[in-house]
Amino acid sequence: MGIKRGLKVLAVSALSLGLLAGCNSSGGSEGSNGGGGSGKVIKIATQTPLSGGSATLGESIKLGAQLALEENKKKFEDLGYKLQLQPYDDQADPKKGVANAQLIGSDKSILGVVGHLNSGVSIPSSEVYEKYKVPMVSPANTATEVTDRGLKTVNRIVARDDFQGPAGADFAINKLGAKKIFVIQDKTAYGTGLADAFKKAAEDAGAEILGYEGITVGEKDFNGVLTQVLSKKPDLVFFGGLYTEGGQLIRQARDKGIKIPFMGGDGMDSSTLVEIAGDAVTDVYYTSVAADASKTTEGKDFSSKYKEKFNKNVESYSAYGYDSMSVLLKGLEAAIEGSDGDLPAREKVAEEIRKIQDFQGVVTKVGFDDIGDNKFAKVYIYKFSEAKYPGVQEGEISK
Amino acid sequence: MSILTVSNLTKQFGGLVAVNSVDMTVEKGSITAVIGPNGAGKTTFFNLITGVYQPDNGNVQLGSSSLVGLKPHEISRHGIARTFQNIRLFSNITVLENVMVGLHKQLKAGIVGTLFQTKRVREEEQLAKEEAYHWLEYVGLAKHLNEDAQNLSYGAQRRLEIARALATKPKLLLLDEPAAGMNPRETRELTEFIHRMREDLDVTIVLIEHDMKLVMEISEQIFVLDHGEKIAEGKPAEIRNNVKVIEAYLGKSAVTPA
Amino acid sequence: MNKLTSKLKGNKLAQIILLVLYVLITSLSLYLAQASVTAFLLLLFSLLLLYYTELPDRLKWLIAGVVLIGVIPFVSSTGPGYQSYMEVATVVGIYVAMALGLNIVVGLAGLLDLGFVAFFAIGAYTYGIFATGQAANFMPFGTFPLSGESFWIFILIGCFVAALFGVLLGIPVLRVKGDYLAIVTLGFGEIIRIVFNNLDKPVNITNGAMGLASVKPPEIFGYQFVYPNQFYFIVLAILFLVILAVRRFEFSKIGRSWKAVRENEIAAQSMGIHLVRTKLLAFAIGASFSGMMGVVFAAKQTFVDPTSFTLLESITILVMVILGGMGSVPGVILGAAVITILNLQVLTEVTNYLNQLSLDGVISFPEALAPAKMQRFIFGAILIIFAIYRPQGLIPSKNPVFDEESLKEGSKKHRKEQITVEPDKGFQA
Amino acid sequence: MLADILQSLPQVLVDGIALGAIYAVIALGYTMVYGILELINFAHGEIFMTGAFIGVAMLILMTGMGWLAAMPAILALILVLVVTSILTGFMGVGIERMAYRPLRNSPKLITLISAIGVSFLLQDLVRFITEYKRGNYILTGPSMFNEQFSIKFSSISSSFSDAFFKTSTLILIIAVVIMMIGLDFFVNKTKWGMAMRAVAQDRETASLMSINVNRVISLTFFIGSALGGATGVLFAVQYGTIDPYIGFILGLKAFTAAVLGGIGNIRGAMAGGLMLGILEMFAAANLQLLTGGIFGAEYKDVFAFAILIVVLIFKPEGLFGKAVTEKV
Amino acid sequence: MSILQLNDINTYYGGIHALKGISISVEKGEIVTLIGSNGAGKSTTLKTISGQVLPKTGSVIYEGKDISKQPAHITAQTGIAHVPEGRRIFPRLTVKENLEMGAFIVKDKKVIKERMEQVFDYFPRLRERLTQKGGTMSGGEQQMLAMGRALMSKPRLLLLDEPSMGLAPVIVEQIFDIISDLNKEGMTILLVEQNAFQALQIANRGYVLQTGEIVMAGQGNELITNESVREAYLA
Repeated sequence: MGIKRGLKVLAVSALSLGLLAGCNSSGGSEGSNGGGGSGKVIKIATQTPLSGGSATLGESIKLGAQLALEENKKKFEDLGYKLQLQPYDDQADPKKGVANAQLIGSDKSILGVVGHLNSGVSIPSSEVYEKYKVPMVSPANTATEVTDRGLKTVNRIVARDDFQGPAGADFAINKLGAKKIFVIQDKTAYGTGLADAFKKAAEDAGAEILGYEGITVGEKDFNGVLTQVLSKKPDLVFFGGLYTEGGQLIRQARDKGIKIPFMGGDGMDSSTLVEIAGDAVTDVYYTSVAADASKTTEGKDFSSKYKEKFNKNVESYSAYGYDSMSVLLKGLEAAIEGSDGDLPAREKVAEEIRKIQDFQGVVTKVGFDDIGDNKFAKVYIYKFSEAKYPGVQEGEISK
Repeated sequence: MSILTVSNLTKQFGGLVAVNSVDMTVEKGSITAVIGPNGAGKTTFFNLITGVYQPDNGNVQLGSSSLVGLKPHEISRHGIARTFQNIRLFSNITVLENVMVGLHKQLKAGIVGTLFQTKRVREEEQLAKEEAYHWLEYVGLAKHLNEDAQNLSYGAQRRLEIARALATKPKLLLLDEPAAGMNPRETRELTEFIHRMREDLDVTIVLIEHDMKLVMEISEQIFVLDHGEKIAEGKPAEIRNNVKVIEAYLGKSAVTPA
Repeated sequence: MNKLTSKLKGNKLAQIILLVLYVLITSLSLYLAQASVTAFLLLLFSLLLLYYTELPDRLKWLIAGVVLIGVIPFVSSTGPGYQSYMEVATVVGIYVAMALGLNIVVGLAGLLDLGFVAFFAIGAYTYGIFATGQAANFMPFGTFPLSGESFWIFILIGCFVAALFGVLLGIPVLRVKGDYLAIVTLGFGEIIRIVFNNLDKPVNITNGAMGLASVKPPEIFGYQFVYPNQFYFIVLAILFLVILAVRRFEFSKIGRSWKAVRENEIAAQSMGIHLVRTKLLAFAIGASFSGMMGVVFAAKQTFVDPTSFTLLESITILVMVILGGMGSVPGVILGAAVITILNLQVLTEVTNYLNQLSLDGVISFPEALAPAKMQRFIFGAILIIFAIYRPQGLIPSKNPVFDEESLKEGSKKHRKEQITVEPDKGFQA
Repeated sequence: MLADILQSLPQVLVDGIALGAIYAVIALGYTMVYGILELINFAHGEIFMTGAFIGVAMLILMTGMGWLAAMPAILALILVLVVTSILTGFMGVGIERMAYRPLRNSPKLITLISAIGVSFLLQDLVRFITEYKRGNYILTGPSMFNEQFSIKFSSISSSFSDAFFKTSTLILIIAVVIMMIGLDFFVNKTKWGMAMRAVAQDRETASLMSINVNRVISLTFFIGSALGGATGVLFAVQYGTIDPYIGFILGLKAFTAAVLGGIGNIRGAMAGGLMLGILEMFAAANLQLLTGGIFGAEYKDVFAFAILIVVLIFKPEGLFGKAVTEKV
Repeated sequence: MSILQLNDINTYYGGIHALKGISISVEKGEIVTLIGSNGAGKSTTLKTISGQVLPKTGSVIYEGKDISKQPAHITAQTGIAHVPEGRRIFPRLTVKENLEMGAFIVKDKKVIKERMEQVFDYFPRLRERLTQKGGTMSGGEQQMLAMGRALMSKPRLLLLDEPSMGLAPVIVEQIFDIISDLNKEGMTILLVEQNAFQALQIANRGYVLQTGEIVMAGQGNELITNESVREAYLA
């Protein structure tokens, strides 16, 4: 009897959940999903972590993209298409990313993806996008492997590790005069890639690397590694990783009496870093592919729109998300022009995106080279001289 | 001819000497009882023989081979089987499978054979089922074959333990308080059964028991342990009248039977 | 309702007819409404119905085979959702095999293992390293990456390497028991992951956190496997073998010794069971299933990195086993399927659906409550509810039933002459 | 090499003790519940995390209302600690009622599943509430007790360097010591403590002694959770920033510590926590040196787990656990 | 008036019908014994009285009050002390702590001390072992501790479950002597025993249980001489 009751429960729950899910996707494929009913639906997916430890970043990408999409809605409606956002949660997990990528590939009305946050998720997922010819624009992946595989659909607007890292190294050594450097990284694909590139460039430039250590993401106590820093007495610490650990690291270093400058990559470009580190954040440098958005009118404009819409402050990745979506939509627009009112082919969209050579976004100018890297990806160097985000721009390096 | 020779057997737990240089000889084909007050070291003694504990000192000799240093499963292969004071069945599997586990060491099936279900493995498995069933018949549990062992009544569980032990084809069978929790009638039947086992199966039996009636009736030789030491050995009549034993264990009622 | 079920009971023909009808209807609806996840799930549900019918085992296997090999791929193949269904089915298959492996360790041998995903990782890396250029970093000979043809051999190699690690990890681990064992296995799982995450120096073996990209897809006679529907069949084939093996082990001398060890170690030993060997065998065989699926996983993802093998993953597999019903093969299969589908498909779809509603302005809820973010919450709630209302698992394990009549006859030949058996008497009260 | 290790030893010890103290108190929660129910309360890490959030939320609130400025910081902290531990204490009791008690007679592993469920549930719940209120689930509390000072180990011997401290570290260590002594006294010297031990040993018989077993179990959860919650507050003050996912890793480490010390043993949990903290810190600071640069700080968890495994292999019941020889 | 009365008790363990309509009564100052083979329901009867198991139907009337639905820890406060089968002392508590557990609801330290002295009168050996851990004592000592612990609550009704189990005959004699003594001083005792002969010898009355039912009842000496009882339980 127990079994039967369980069976019933199971059947009912499976049914109801399935029904819920079913009505959605079956509707979607028809391409005439309720709402305004003005023409064909084009969906753009985002795929970022919306839950778990790095959800803030994933969220900010999604929101940025959402803003861009909504601003463009009108334009596409005039062209006869209804734009829709389809956010997916990759949970920073490659398996989940690939499974979602299959869903994205299957849904013919999805013509592009903005994502992912993590290179580790991006790499396998993009293999799937490539199969289905779904163009992807990455707002955040800096690992070289992302574009080095030469996939036709994969593009990114941010700088590669092997550009950002050396840029930082150059600044650290030539401008800050660092001779002895201690490198710490968070043992993720992002942190390792950046730290490795930095280390190599720094060594080539003649600096001495006193230590190269890893920390664990999610932990809060980094005193062990900092004790090493303390006893090795470097004149600069480079950290490859994200702001959560970065902020903590800086704070604890200052508590230990380590007063030397810290430097990090775009993963440190967040207001939360300042929040976490507090006053300790002074004398911290970070490289970023974003120009100081608060200086430009577009940037200010963007920040206020974002704040108004979502009641949140912008994160660096919000703007990347926004620009990625804008670039994607620009390519889509071009593809539509040649499609005679039909849904443009994905290949076509991908081609058009790759063709973009001079798009001016909020934070960066975009022009793709033949493997999808952004030719205009510049690296800006910022410095926190007080506990206020963003820092002050100190330098600008372009290819 | 002796089948089991224990000499100078000693075991300490922390500071406590649980078994203190005990010597013992068990004749082949005999029924021997080990008695003594609670905590006297009787069960520890069994555990030393069956390899659950390793002795600190002394020797255990089965036939011509020493058992010291062997693991319990190796000792089982030498032909010693046992039951437990607190019943230790495989509670959540069927009665028949419990006995089939007893046949474990006779079965030859390996990983490969099992994986490919070779003819030999299939036949062997069928034979094992039949033999296990046979042992259930022998102890009178055949009709319970498909029940979970934990659902048997207490007395039946004790019998199943014996059937499982018999399935290993022991030369020496150790029974730890087989009559515990049985009423006099059941105990009488057990007495009979132990006798029958010896006749049928050519097995030597050593038992730990508190039921003096059973012990006196069944055993040919009795060893009395107290505080880990052997304080007496002999035939039932001798033990009954041994002053030391009466003091330490039996009390006056033993001398004046009800 | 009750009348219906009681009528159905015992009537095999009616059961077959109903089942076929059910499969037909759901197939048809899937065929027609291509993107309907509901239809897909309902079609999968037919396998569970099949399990509860009273048909002979061989027929059940046959029907299951037809549904899995023929019906499901065929009816879903024409629509746009095809690959994503196949992807989900493939991942389900991978998890089912792993859960079955863990079931041997936890369910049959009673050893709580919280680091099981390590073996999956070992399988994945075994193939990943040699099917990318990575191996050239430390192998003095050979040309890497190996061709996709080697995939088939690597399934076996992955199986053996994982089994070997199962034994290697098992040897020291087996001195500890119960919950201590849980934390030690957890430690081993973490050690493996951290080592893989860091083994890019001094010699670059695993490429560390960057992971191994562009793993060669399987290939046979020049035919490449790249799409989920192709992997689906690979997984199905391995899964078939795994289930066959599990069933055979479970009802053999080996399986009995596992259960004996689980129920009572001391008694098992006194029956002549070699404790260490028995436990190690459980570890090895359980691990080997994961190893094989690890290889498939690496080939399917074309990318291997340590983030796929976290503790959370081990816990999820354990949840599958316990939720399904420890020790019960059908239960564990169901548990793995339910949780994987829930995670990959149902929750995602519900999320998308609600998202759409909110973007369309039909409903509105705070961003913080977005269902995509509430997945853990939902999953957690489901776990608690299932634990409380179904503590024995979805399909509790059952013991085999032996046919008494056939044994009665055979038992005679085991009687030696002197043994006096009075049937059903023994020493009964 | 040895000189280098010695040089940094004072600092390593200070940091290790601070971290270890946190592990130790969380480990207490695991070990108490385990002792009484033989259940790995997977949700305990999340109770700790919730405590941290409640504490920070209160501190932020108090700052907003200007209370924090109006009273001595230490008084504010004590107030927050007391309120938080009462709240998390009741939360622990509630969790036991809802998710564990209905499963008291089910197989142990099923309760584990329920505990994992509670753990997920809490993570998302806290995230939701924080994000809903603040727009961001990473929460940074007001800066307190950040004064730094150092102990001049170098004046003892030149082979040591000085150890740097924050006031909060000192407060953390003092508070943990008070909690531990208090708990130890409670368990070993009071009637209810005795009742707890009795229930842990034999639940049925304890009920024959007029002990309301359910109440004792609730009490155990209350104390364990209250300690966990209070530690959460101390953690938040010490490290400044918290997020809903801190409970998982810390809980795992604390559980490891409990096992290291011998699970079910309260003093063992304390010792295990301290040991694990110091070991970890030592490994992070010195592995690079010890292995000539082959292994670095990233292997510190491997080091900690390896030591745990080695300990358990040679002493399967943990460092301070009593060997339970199964009665045969 | 009887101090305890069980009326038509039916108790189930899962699906097993363990007690099938048991009715017994115990008068003040009596020793009443329940005998029967293992699994007959003797322990279940005691557990039903002390509240560890709840009966499905029937009533347990203690001192005029129905306590059949009362949880064990409440029943224990009302003057019923249950010495469980297998003694169940707390192995890692000291002898002193074990005894203190028995008087858990007593707040007055002096009263506890007094009662402990009374317990030592019966069991002088416990005094010598006060600081020893319960689990390290021999079986006989553990039995004495378990009984002493029960006496600490100053019960008006003492339930003893198999006090002689697994003990040497010489210890069993001592235990039975103490049970007699307790009774002589006015304690009402309900005694469950395997050792039917000795139990019936000291009991005023006895009930014979078989598979959850009472098959016979009578005076202690009557039952001893009864043929079928002799046959089944004494012979």
